[in-house]
Amino acid sequence: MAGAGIEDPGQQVDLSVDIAGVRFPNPVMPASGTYEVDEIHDNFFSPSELGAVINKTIFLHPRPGNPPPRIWETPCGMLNAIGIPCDGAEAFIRDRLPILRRLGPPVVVSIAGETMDEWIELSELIESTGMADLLELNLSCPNLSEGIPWSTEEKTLERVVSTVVGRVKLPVVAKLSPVVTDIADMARTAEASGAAALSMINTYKGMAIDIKKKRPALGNITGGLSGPAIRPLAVWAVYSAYETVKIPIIGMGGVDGPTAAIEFLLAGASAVAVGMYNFIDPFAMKRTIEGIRTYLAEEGYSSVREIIGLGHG
Amino acid sequence: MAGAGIEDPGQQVDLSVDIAGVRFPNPVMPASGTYEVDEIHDNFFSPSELGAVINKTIFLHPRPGNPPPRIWETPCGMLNAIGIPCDGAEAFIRDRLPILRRLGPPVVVSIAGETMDEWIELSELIESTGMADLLELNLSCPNLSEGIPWSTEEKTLERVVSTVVGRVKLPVVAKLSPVVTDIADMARTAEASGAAALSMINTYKGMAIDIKKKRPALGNITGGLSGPAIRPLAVWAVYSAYETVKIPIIGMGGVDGPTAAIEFLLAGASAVAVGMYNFIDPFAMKRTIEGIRTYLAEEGYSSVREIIGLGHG
Amino acid sequence: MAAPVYRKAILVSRKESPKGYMHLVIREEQIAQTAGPGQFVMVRGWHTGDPILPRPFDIVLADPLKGIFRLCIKVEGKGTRFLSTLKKGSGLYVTGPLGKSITEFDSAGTALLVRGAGAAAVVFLAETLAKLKKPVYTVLSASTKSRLVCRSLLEQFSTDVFIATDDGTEGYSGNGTDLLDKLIEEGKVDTVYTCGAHRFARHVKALDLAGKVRGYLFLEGNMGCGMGDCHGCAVKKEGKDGYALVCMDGPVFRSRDVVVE
Amino acid sequence: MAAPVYRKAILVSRKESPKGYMHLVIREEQIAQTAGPGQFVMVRGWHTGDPILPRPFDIVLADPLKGIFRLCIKVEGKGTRFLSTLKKGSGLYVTGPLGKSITEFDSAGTALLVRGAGAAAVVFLAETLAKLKKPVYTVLSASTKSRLVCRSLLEQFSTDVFIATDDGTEGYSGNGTDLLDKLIEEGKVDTVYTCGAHRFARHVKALDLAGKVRGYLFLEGNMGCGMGDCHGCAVKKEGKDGYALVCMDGPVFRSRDVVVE
Ligand SMILES: Cc1cc2nc3c(=O)[nH]c(=O)nc-3n(C[C@H](O)[C@H](O)[C@H](O)COP(=O)(O)OP(=O)(O)OC[C@H]3O[C@@H](n4cnc5c(N)ncnc54)[C@H](O)[C@@H]3O)c2cc1C
Ligand SMILES: Cc1cc2nc3c(=O)[nH]c(=O)nc-3n(C[C@H](O)[C@H](O)[C@H](O)COP(=O)(O)OP(=O)(O)OC[C@H]3O[C@@H](n4cnc5c(N)ncnc54)[C@H](O)[C@@H]3O)c2cc1C
Ligand SMILES: Cc1cc2nc3c(=O)[nH]c(=O)nc-3n(C[C@H](O)[C@H](O)[C@H](O)COP(=O)(O)O)c2cc1C
Ligand SMILES: Cc1cc2nc3c(=O)[nH]c(=O)nc-3n(C[C@H](O)[C@H](O)[C@H](O)COP(=O)(O)O)c2cc1C
Ligand code: FES
Ligand code: FES
Repeated sequence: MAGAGIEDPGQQVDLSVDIAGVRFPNPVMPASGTYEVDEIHDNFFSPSELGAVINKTIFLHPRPGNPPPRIWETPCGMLNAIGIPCDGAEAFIRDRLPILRRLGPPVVVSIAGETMDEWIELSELIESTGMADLLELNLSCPNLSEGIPWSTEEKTLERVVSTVVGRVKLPVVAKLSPVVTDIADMARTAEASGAAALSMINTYKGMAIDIKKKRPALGNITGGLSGPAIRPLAVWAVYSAYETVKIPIIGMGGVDGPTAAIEFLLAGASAVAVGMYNFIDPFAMKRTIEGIRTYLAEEGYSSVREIIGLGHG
Repeated sequence: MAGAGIEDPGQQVDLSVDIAGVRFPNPVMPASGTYEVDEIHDNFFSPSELGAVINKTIFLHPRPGNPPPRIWETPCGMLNAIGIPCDGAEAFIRDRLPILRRLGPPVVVSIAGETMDEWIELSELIESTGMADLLELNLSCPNLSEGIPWSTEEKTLERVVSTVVGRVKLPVVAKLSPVVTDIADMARTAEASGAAALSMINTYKGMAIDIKKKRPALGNITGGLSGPAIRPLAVWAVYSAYETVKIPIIGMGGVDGPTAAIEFLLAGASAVAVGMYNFIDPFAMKRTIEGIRTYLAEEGYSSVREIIGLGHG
Repeated sequence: MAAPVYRKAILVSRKESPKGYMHLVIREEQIAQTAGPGQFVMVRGWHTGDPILPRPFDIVLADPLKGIFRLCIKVEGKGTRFLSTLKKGSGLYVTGPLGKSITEFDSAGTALLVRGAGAAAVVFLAETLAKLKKPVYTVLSASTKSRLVCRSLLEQFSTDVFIATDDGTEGYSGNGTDLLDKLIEEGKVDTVYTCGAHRFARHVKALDLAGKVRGYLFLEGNMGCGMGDCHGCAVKKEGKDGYALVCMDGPVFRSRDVVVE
Repeated sequence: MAAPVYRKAILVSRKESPKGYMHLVIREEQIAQTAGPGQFVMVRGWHTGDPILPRPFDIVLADPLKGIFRLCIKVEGKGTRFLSTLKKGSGLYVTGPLGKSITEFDSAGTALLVRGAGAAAVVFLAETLAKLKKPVYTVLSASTKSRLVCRSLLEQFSTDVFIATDDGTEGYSGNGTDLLDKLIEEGKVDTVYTCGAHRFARHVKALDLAGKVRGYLFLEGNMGCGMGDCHGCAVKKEGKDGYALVCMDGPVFRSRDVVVE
């Protein structure tokens, strides 16, 4: 189009959003644990085109992860019980973080602790590198042997978030679990505890049984359900939180392209993350960015910020 | 096969199960609100072939239901915000219940109350007809303006179930909501309160936004998510409840045929209910019954009861 | 009325006309033999997935002898897009015939006020009236000449077809309701069927309430099952505190009985 | 190694042989030009739905000049069933080439111990060894003669093919491992590749640990992405507290490095 001398109205649209004082050039980022920045991805698109980049959650110390099978396909979704294998914070800071930092987009660092001390130590360690723009607390992995996630119980949630917020200057993003009766309550608690933004949602706890083997399909028995299957639940989570909190929300759960991403923006998300769909279509994030641009241009908006929360009427 | 003089091993399999002292000739029934017994269905299969029959939940008094749109398709599922329209208990007992009673299979009557008094009055009224075998308490509809479902708060659940159990001799089935942090806790509470069986799960609260209209897709804003999309969550609900309670479980949530039904049986369900799949394939329940029979024959079981809970190892 | 069947049927032919509207001819004898005007089918060409629910479409025409019936599908979202790409010979699942067949044909003159996919809904009725030698006047409109739907079929069965286009490329340049009003003024019609466009529905309902015609609406609604199981396809009843179901009580309703937005 | 591409590719031919195994020839130039032995592709012929994830298949052969490559798919569950019904000319999404290509060809004699879909995995390697004029002995087994997979291709590239059938309908009546043991005894092979059957993997690993051969395994695992994003395809590393990823560190592993169940 541009080549033909015709102006593409999409290029006029401002896609940038603000997440806790950090400017994202566009509202599309990967969900933690579903996209790696490395040479394997070189023929797809450059991660520098993303709204933000994020690592797979790290713990302070190395962890092997769960025994296989770790994933299982379900209708319009998948269960994963990866169990967050990692090489530990030191290796991450040495080998991976500088790569993310050099790309250009804001860097969100996703962390998790096994104990309160670990949350503190890891947060301070990440902040000390000066290479993170936002600190995402994964309070919601359903696959940890440590027991229930940190964000399904209000008091625990408050304790972790307020403790970390008290220790670092980095804006803190609380990533919440949907496995609660009312996630808006949790959103409010996180906000009151000092979170600067919310990521919602992490996966739902679920399982499958292999009817040939007559055994749970996953090595870990249960896993986390993600994908388009859970999108109506994730959209409701964002919508209900948006009515309750003032801090920005990064929406996720089943984003498979622009239509789903726009649903989240209309529900009140300031940005969206693409998770399992990265496995299905390596261009999903790029396609989502372009599709949002086209939608905004066609609907006559000049900034993506005009449609955030618009679905509330 | 039988016509060719060859014996069909499937015919030898005993499909009957016991739910709270009531014998179901086979473990497949409709989920409340998804299948009507009437002439429209005459060319499909006879409802007398089902393991049990059930009505769409009734209230004591007539109700109009929610404004349209009442349903919305989602990936591998659907949202509904029907809102349980009904003609009231009197009309139900006069016009519908006798039809269900005459069919042959056990009759489960699904009821809901807006107040504790209504729960009591309606339970006693149904019992007094002598036409019900089981009384299912729909404690979990996410579409009622009355507020949160009765089964998301332990004390409320205990109060409703124990009150109704105290008033009627009919075995009481508690139909639970999955919108809780740990449904096994609710299962335990229901059992402790005197429930003779559990139905799980009802739909998840969710929503969709129509990106053309930029408004919630449903007239009621939120709806209940059902279908294959939620099956991994429903299987986990049944599996975890089975580890906790002794009473039988009717499993449901995304059963679309025999494979899914067997997954529920292996997880610990004594029977399964087919919900939205009745809309997609009017033969879904019949196909499920036949498929379970074939599976059992091929795997060398003589009774379906042998595989109930077998997935726990 | 015969109870519906659920069958895997065969797509015997497909043709796009005009652009964006796919005419599908499907072989399923029992549906072809029992369908009446106003009835519809639920169609699914996919398995568990996305889309997952079947989609409702009016039966445009049914040939009981050949055992085939025809649909005219406007390509809208993912379901219709999928159906529009099915190749000749493909299998697809159909449930039908569904809904109430129109059974009263005692009008002196019937007008059909249609546009877009709505035209598909009234062809069967036009054919039935023609067979009964009842006068039927069709007012067919579109944005422009090339967007007229089911035109030749409607011409075949109607006493007269009046065309209206928004841009004046053919026939009357303006609103189809003007042509309908003229037919009524001339005393040619006492009954009107309309569908689709809310503008038409409102107009016909006003005429009905004014006692000028018997007005009927072909209503739509998000359907789950098409046969009364899901209570999804509700439409508000006029005056009363309650809803009718499009699939069971309709899809054709007397205009004064239902609320039109 | 070249980074993989993700493309909508065209199915140029399909053939079933033996029953239950579908050979698909796909046109995608870049994959055909950059693929090496041991590599695989992720394939998807569907959109969001059920199935939803792409499925991994080994590249059986690649023709860089014609820009095509071949897969041999055992029809198992819904994904492979869907792929097996795709018609010639259909589009399907492919990501590849993925995994590490085999790059060491310094063995004096190589044996390929395969069965079922496992045969598909080693054809490319056999071709590569043949081009390098390295001796390659294939031990191909099946339940019965008519169930042998990729037989003619393996015969084309192998120095010799030894057949074993469980029912004795062709070749040796018994276990393929017996034929392998004989080849080793005869001093013909110092390197063995095997795949699929756990029995074979255990046998080869034992030989490897005993220092009789260099053993390699083509491993499988439930894959989400095929390129290191999901960490789904874990396989336990021998001795160490940790896992390797089949898609990144494999799919071919030295047998003594991984745990075989
Ligand atoms: C009784 C009846 C008869 C119909 N007859 C015809 C016909 O002959 N020709 C024709 O072109 N169309 C007809 N329609 C409308 C047609 O069913 C919809 O256009 C179609 O369902 C849209 O499907 P989609 O997947 O392309 O759209 P999508 O927007 O992707 O559908 C998404 C969801 O919304 C629902 N939905 C969206 N729009 C409609 C709608 N207008 N009506 C009902 N559900 C909708 C679908 O059921 C689905 O669940 C009829 C509808 C009804 C109720
Ligand atoms: C590196 C690699 C190369 C392979 N090469 C070939 C080949 O050349 N020819 C061939 O016939 N098969 C091959 N397979 C196995 C093939 O991928 C599976 O048979 C296929 O994914 C099964 O899909 P389905 O939908 O038919 O089965 P389903 O059982 O319906 O699949 C359900 C889920 O389980 C997973 N799954 C089930 N079985 C397997 C399995 N054995 N491996 C991985 N995931 C599985 C699927 O990914 C899916 O998510 C290969 C596997 C891997 C990992
Ligand atoms: C394979 C896999 C691994 C994941 N790992 C992490 C993780 O390490 N940390 C985290 O916060 N979330 C993790 N998630 C959750 C996602 O970030 C996301 O919240 C969830 O998958 C919902 O998005 P989706 O439906 O688009 O996948 C993981 C999800 C998947 C599928
Ligand atoms: C359209 C619709 C209406 C429903 N109405 C009721 C109801 O009246 N009472 C009830 O207990 N459950 C009702 N349900 C919930 C189902 O009984 C069932 O618990 C749920 O849909 C999960 O099963 P499924 O995934 O097979 O649909 C309804 C579900 C649907 C889709
Ligand atoms: S579509 Fe289900 S009741 Fe009308
Ligand atoms: S398949 Fe995703 S990491 Fe290997």
